[in-house]
Amino acid sequence: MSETTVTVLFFARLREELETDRLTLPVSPGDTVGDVLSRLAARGGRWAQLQGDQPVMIAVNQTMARPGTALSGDDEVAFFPPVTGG
Amino acid sequence: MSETTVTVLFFARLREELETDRLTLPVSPGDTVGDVLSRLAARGGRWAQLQGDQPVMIAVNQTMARPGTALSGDDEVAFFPPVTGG
Amino acid sequence: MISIQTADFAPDVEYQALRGEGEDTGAIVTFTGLVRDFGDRQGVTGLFLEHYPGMTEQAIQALIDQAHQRWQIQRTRVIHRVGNLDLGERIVFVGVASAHRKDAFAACEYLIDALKASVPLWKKERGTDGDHWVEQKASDRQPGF
Amino acid sequence: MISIQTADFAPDVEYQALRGEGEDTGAIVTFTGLVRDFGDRQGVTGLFLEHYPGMTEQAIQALIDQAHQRWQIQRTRVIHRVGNLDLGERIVFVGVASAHRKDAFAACEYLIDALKASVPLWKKERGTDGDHWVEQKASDRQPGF
Repeated sequence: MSETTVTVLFFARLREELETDRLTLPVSPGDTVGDVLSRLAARGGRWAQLQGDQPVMIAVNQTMARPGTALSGDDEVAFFPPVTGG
Repeated sequence: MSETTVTVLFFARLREELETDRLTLPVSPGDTVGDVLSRLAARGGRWAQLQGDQPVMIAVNQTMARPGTALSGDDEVAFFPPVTGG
Repeated sequence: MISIQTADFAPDVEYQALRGEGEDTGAIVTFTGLVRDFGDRQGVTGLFLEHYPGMTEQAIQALIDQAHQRWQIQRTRVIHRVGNLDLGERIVFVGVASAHRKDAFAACEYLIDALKASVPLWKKERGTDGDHWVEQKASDRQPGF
Repeated sequence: MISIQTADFAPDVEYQALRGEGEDTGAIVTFTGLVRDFGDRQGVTGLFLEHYPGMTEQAIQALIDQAHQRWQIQRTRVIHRVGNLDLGERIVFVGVASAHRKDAFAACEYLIDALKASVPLWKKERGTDGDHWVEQKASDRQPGF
């Protein structure tokens, strides 16, 4: 079975604090956005904030999503702070 | 005692239907806008509409007024239909 | 700034005036009213607008004073054209500058609503079936006026 | 029309586009947001704006679709600038054309409110005491987002 991956994007304060705007992560069938968040938060340091007190917004394939959203291969997952445009 | 007069102005539909945009009327001490309206309406014909079913707005010296408003010499009285600008 | 005029006006000139010189303006809301091809009736071909010189400007100034009391606003521009206007022409402009967008929206909508209810201006529709003076809509009336 | 761009825009060009070619437009309401010298803090000297290319445009289009369902509107223009902006510069433009002024006001205010609540755009204030990412205001939040 070939490896399945998702692309993970970070924006704004998260992008700066994690010093990362994009990474690729392997996912298994049944994995949710919450699983990805837990795995990244487990890296510790600044990454812990992905499961911290500050809200983290989630989009999957450019549509707003929740931690329970299931992932498929090649999905584009994005994490970002509450929006402040306008 | 010299004669006291007021200037009476008409606008829009009233101006057109009365074929008058301005006239000068004598007034006596104690006369109100309502007295002027009655006197003009008594001319009959199109003038009767000043006391007819359609609302007539009143301004005295360019401020909105009512039939009970008392008049003084040299006042500027205006009669016009409900406003429709904008 | 209040102007009752026969001439047209330019949105970019009004925008610049509302923007002002300082750097404390965060929001500019503008309303532009245009002559459209239906009103009280279908088949409108143009408008004639009449005003009460002097009182019209004073009545608009009173509305602007009230808006400054009710909302935190910095600058306003009200322009109303009079005379004959063709289809598609600009009739009226209300612009409000504020530090805050909610104040700018509220004051701009208040000014045009109150203008329609209480400022001495009258519209005659020219149309395919003749001319007639527009009747005030119940929705444009204000209590006590 | 939706545009996310670094370049500035011109109010008169946007006005002309909103006006359209027909003669059924009676009201144009526009909102322009500017960089002002205070925000979360005093002493703001400029902004940096970031967006999520693709999703930002989609999210704005979804709001415009909702506005068309809720109100009788004819044309909309939404422009949001990104990158570095100085004090006094235009950040955002929302314009709505309608036959009726109440629909134009309601849809314009809805679009800018919803944009602030739900479209992926982020503002960083550059200031005399350093840079910081702006926090979302409780008043800009929408239930369920």
